[in-house]
Amino acid sequence: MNTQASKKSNVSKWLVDNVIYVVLILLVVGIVVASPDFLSMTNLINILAQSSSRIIIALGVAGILITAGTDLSAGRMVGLAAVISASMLQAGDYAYKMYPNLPDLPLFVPILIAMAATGLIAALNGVIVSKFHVPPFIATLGMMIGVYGLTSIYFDRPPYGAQPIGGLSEKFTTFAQRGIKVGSYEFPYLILYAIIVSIIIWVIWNKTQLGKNMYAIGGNPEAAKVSGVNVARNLIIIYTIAGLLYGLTGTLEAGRVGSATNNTGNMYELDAIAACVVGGVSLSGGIGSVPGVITGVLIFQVINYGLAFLGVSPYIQFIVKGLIIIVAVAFDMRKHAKKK
Amino acid sequence: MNTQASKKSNVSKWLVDNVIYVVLILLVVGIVVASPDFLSMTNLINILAQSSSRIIIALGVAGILITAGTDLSAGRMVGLAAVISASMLQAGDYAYKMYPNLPDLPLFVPILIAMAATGLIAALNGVIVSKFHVPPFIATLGMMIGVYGLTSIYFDRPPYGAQPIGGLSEKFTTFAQRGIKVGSYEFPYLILYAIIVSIIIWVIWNKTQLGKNMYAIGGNPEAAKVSGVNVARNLIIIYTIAGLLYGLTGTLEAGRVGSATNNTGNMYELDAIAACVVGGVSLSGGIGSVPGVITGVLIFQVINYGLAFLGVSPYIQFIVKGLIIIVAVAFDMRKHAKKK
Amino acid sequence: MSEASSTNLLEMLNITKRFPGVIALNNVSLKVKPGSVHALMGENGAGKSTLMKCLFGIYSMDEGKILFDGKEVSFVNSKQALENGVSMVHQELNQVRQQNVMDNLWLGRYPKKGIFIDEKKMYEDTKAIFKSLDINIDPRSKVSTLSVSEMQMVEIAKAVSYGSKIIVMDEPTSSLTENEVNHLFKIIKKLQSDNVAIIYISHKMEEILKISDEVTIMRDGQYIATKTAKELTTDEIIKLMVGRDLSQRFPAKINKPGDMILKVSNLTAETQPSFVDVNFELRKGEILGIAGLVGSKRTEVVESIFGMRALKSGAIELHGKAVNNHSPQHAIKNGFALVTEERRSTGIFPELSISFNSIISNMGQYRKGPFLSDSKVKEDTQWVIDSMKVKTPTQKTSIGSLSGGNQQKVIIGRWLLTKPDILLLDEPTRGIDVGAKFEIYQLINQLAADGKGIIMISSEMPELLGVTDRILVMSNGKAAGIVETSSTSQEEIMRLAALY
Amino acid sequence: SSSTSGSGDSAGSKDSKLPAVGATIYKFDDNFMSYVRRAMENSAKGKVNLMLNDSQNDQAKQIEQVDTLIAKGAKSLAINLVDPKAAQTIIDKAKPKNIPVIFFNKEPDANVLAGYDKAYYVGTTSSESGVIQGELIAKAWEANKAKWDKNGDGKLQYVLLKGEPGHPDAEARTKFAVDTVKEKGIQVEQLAMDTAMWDATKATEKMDAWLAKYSDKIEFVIANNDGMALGAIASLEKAGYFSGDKFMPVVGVDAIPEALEMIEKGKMVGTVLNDAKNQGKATVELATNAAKGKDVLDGTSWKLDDKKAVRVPYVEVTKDNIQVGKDAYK
Ligand SMILES: Nc1ncnc2c1ncn2[C@@H]1O[C@H](COP(=O)(O)OP(=O)(O)OP(=O)(O)O)[C@@H](O)[C@H]1O
Ligand SMILES: Nc1ncnc2c1ncn2[C@@H]1O[C@H](COP(=O)(O)OP(=O)(O)OP(=O)(O)O)[C@@H](O)[C@H]1O
Ligand SMILES: [Mg+2]
Ligand SMILES: [Mg+2]
Repeated sequence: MNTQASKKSNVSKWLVDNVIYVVLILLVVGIVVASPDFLSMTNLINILAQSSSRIIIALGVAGILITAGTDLSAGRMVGLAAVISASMLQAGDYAYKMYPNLPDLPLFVPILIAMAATGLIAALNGVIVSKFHVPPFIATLGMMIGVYGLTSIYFDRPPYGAQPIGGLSEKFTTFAQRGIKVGSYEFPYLILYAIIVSIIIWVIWNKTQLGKNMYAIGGNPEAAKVSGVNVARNLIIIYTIAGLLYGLTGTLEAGRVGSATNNTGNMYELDAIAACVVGGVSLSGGIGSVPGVITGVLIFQVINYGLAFLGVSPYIQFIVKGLIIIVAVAFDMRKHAKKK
Repeated sequence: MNTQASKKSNVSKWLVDNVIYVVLILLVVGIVVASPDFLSMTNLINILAQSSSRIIIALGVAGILITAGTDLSAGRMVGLAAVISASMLQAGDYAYKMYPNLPDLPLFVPILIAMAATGLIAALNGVIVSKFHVPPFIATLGMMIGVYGLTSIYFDRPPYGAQPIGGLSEKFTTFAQRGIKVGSYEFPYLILYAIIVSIIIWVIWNKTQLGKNMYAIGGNPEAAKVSGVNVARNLIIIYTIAGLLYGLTGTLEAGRVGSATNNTGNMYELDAIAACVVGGVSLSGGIGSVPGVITGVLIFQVINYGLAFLGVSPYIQFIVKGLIIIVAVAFDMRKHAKKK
Repeated sequence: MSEASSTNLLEMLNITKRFPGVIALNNVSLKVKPGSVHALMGENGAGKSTLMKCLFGIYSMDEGKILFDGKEVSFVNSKQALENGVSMVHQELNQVRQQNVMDNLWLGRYPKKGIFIDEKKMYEDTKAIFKSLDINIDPRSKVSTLSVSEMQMVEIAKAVSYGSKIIVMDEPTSSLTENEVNHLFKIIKKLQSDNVAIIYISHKMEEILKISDEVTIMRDGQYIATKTAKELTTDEIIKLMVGRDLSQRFPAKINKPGDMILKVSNLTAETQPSFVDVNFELRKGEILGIAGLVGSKRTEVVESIFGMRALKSGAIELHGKAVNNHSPQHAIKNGFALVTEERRSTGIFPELSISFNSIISNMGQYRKGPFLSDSKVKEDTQWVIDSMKVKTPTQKTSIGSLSGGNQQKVIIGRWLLTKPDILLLDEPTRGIDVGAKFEIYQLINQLAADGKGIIMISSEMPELLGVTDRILVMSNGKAAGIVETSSTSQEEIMRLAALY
Repeated sequence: SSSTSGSGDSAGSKDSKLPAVGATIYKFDDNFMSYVRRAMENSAKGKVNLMLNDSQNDQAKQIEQVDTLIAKGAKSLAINLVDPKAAQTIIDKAKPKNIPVIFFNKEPDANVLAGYDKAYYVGTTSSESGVIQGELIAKAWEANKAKWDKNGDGKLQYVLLKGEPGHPDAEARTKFAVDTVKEKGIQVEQLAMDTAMWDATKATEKMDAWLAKYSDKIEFVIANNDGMALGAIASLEKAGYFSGDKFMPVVGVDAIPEALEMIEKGKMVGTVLNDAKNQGKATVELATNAAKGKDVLDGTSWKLDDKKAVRVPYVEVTKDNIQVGKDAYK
């Protein structure tokens, strides 16, 4: 009410909102202290590039989390998309092609097919959740198991059986592995894709009716219904958008690694959900922001990359990673510890 | 309030509560139609025995779910307990003993040590959740990663390195693999253990203050707090009990399989959570019953066993399993489809 | 001060409490005598609930001290407060809906036999308490099956059952009907005779002077005055609360009902028991009240009109044309708006901003191509804040941190933005202070004068008599009659309400 | 008195006249095992009713599948263990019912095998793939030392991508590959070793970090399987390797088609082929004989060694003998 109070509130709100950024900075500082040569352009580019496809999947998952849902099938959909797009983008002269007679397709065709497949499955998730009232956890758990079966059937086919789908065409690997040369550095296109997707999602969340409805559904579904929000339709759209993002992620993963198997994407959903929560998305819905999600993913990737870079022994890596996740969120949660 | 209304509500409540039992029966009938020889004592015993350790872990997870929490670290704790108990229960003459000089311990010592370890870790989960206000999803995700690291370090030790811990003493394998002979059948002790644990947990949930508090904390934590319930202490105890159950499960798994690795128990938590939800435990807390959880586990196990028994091809099994989970819960959820 | 403490049971001295961005309590004092009913009055957001939460150990105060029974106390949690003779009926219903009545009543202090809970004792003790308070609820019924007023009575019984020296009642009557209010007053009198002190918070003026011995008034987190009830009148209380004269409780009527716009005929709900065969008409510019006892299905009638519930039969005609509201969405499109009864569960988005809460029903208006126009959103939010006089630091403040009354104002503002033809209001002034009530009545009046049709459910008889043109009285799911407000009486309405 | 129903009525079988053989694969979509599986299916056609199960890398699940197979009336079992130490438990289930067990691909302890007269093993020794990978590394290093020893210190500086920690293959390959190189008298230095969980994506990312940290100090990349080797190659390519004269020796295990392609393109030095066809064939032939109550070697050309094992050797695959690898996929 009075300006002094609101100014104070702004400052404290700023601090509260920025705990996760502080965590990120502290992490980087910590690693740099342990190994000063961590501070290099190459490492920065590597971390950003590795975060890129994770940001895309995390943004999809985040939308669903904001509606108070969850998506355990995200990782398996990434796998499905990876396998589909890789199978259609093998180099013409590759000896072990899945479709030996497939002509050389323009890049966007397999990508769109993969995205359509995952979009459709995700829409089905949305229908199951919103029309049949199956809790999202169960709906997407069932879908996670089912999609894995589907992917495996597609993947494990004669003549070559369960072999990684490799021999990807050069235009595909260029699309996912190369970048823009700036001086002696190459900024991967991947980063660019993540930025574009982030902007689009930011606009949807903040500037469109769909975005407002998404927050409303997560914040109070009953109130949303009374306020005239078509909850089912909006949920289905939000799940579908997530599915499209998984499809894109899957394609990029196949291209980035140069091959795909039915296990590609396994457990990505857990990382994505965790990154969202670390980034301030509330699992009970209604709260979350695009910069938060991006920061969450970066925190995870800095941990992953940093520990490998430091050469920490694998077992210790697990322990340290587990600890950092808990401590970071505990730190962040102090804002909710009701100031009594 | 008026008797007619409450009678009607009783009947409808009975039906609503029993949808899952109907699902279970339908499943069995379906499998029997497909393959009449499914209906045998051997299959029944097999399914019950296979469900036993899953029931124990599921009951631990269910308690936490009822407080509106979750536990992703359950599976990894099972692994830790399995490795600990196996390492202390190797046969005296086994060539690759982890502790070559360890005397022959009475069975209960390693079991108690394993349970103490997981109980302690679970208590830590409880502290992190209740005192530091870290959302259970994140707290236990961090713990899941950390415990895996811990188990691996314990497991991967000189002189033999990361080798499965085998050569278990006969008293241990008897404890977990044998049973009571009745006529030509052998009823595994495992079933007995599961029954005993179920009864204990049923008593705790329904007859003690802790149990009532558990439901209250999950149903409305504010109400519990203002009524003078020490929410933090109760949560810590509930997590600890779950931890003890994971410890027991881990020991039984090691004994049942005859060996243990750091991968034992991987992903058990997901199956346990899913079984709880199928069995009517609400992920938003406050709702759940012991018979429900048991039925949920049995449904899963009948699916698993039944599909394998029918000889359904493995990849198709995934698809069918995913479908059944979704359909069963959709069926069950009709009670919530607000009949307005 | 030391002299005073010998006569007072409770002294809260110079309490200050700050929240991020808000000073909720600024140097507030409160002194309560044993065996007295001490009313705590103030507008929405004055800090009444916050003060009580500081006492009860839910919040810790930043400054000040509390003397209770002669000793300085500072409860760190509710358990301590309860154990030391302070109990509280909370403003928001705090119950575990999945559990039964007696589980809720004994939560935190179950009777035990060894390590097990003594269910039999629990049942009998509950029965005994209910009997002594003349409450007729089965201790074994699930809380979720109770009506809101029954839940409230259970809460009151629970607070009483601690045998405390002081009981705080934060708006205990906001969801009670006349009969139950009288019932509560009887309970309070009985407690008084046992030398129990009551701190009583309410926005219902009639109650305050009826039962209280002393009144403390707060405004904007500040202490204003403490007076004995005898030396006060309603108008004086209002003046102290609002800080200015408020000569009337109800604004002069300026609306002139015109032609019929809404005709409801033979409306029967799909799922019974519910309402049957409800008929009424609503004219342009008319305010139609709906009276009835709790459980008379008033809420279900308006929710059905708004498309939230399925109808078995009946017709709704708007401007002479049949409308079919399958869902709130259709209803909104057809020009209906509904302010629901339960603000917390179906009204607000607690974590989200005032801006968001204002515009959510009216999103179509802000679309510029695929996007939303920020400036228009800002403009409309400001309109809600200004015209509804919402007390808030910014548009971005989350609605959950506002006081209940201010939340309600935002919700009404939300619906006014949709420019409805028919405005359905279900207990629109529940938990709202007199000043704000007056503003809302004025608004309703103005809207009617602008030619809108208004239906307003209320359990407050004076309000219905003061604001409406006609009153439909519901009784047990049936329309018991429609009366002209100008020529009816409280007695006639009560008689109709009890007809079936 | 067995509780299982009489002979020849196993549910869901296409041809209930054939003897039933119950089989478990430790993980259906394992590159190598998918070939073994195909070989098994081919050999079984028309001779035996092969009931295949996917143990999903979970030993507890496999134990349960064995229960199911016995309940379904399997006359013999062909078991690809998840965890080699669990063999005793499986024997404990089969022995009372007098059901023969053919373990394949993952070798149980010799004394366990010796404890049941109807238990046999078909496959290799787990350590052998590591040993052959080590020999391959040593040979290649000696041949190209001049070019590959970038810092000229005579030591082989390597990074190692390990499979899932605790997985018997991961552990054996890690240990024996490096030990074998050392035994050949080559000095080695481990720059980094980390688990990529058999996963190409994780391997790419670990390799990214290592390249950033060690850049041209790395002289050799050893991967526990071809999948991770491919992941490492993707990272190396991004860093400019394999174009111009920038080269990095990479080795894996499995000889998957994609790896053969990489070897041909010169992006990979070599891999180790496990003879899937013969492993699958031998397993089914022994299991079929066992199911019929015949001597397991009856009518076959296989030989048992002193540990009741039929040994099918690993083969190293490099550019020189690439056809051996390709033939495996014919
Ligand atoms: N947890 C909180 N966080 C931030 N601000 C709060 C919190 N609780 C209360 N406030 C603020 O403190 C002030 C006093 O609120 P309080 O609930 O005590 O009012 P009240 O007098 O009880 O009003 P009402 O009659 O509407 O219940 C309000 O401005 C409110 O917004
Ligand atoms: N037994 C019950 N179980 C669940 N909800 C109930 C039950 N009885 C009533 N309700 C809910 O309480 C609300 C009020 O019910 P009802 O329409 O019967 O009362 P009312 O006459 O509108 O009273 P008021 O307007 O004072 O709330 C409705 O939303 C209804 O769904
Ligand atoms: Mg209040
Ligand atoms: Mg060197």
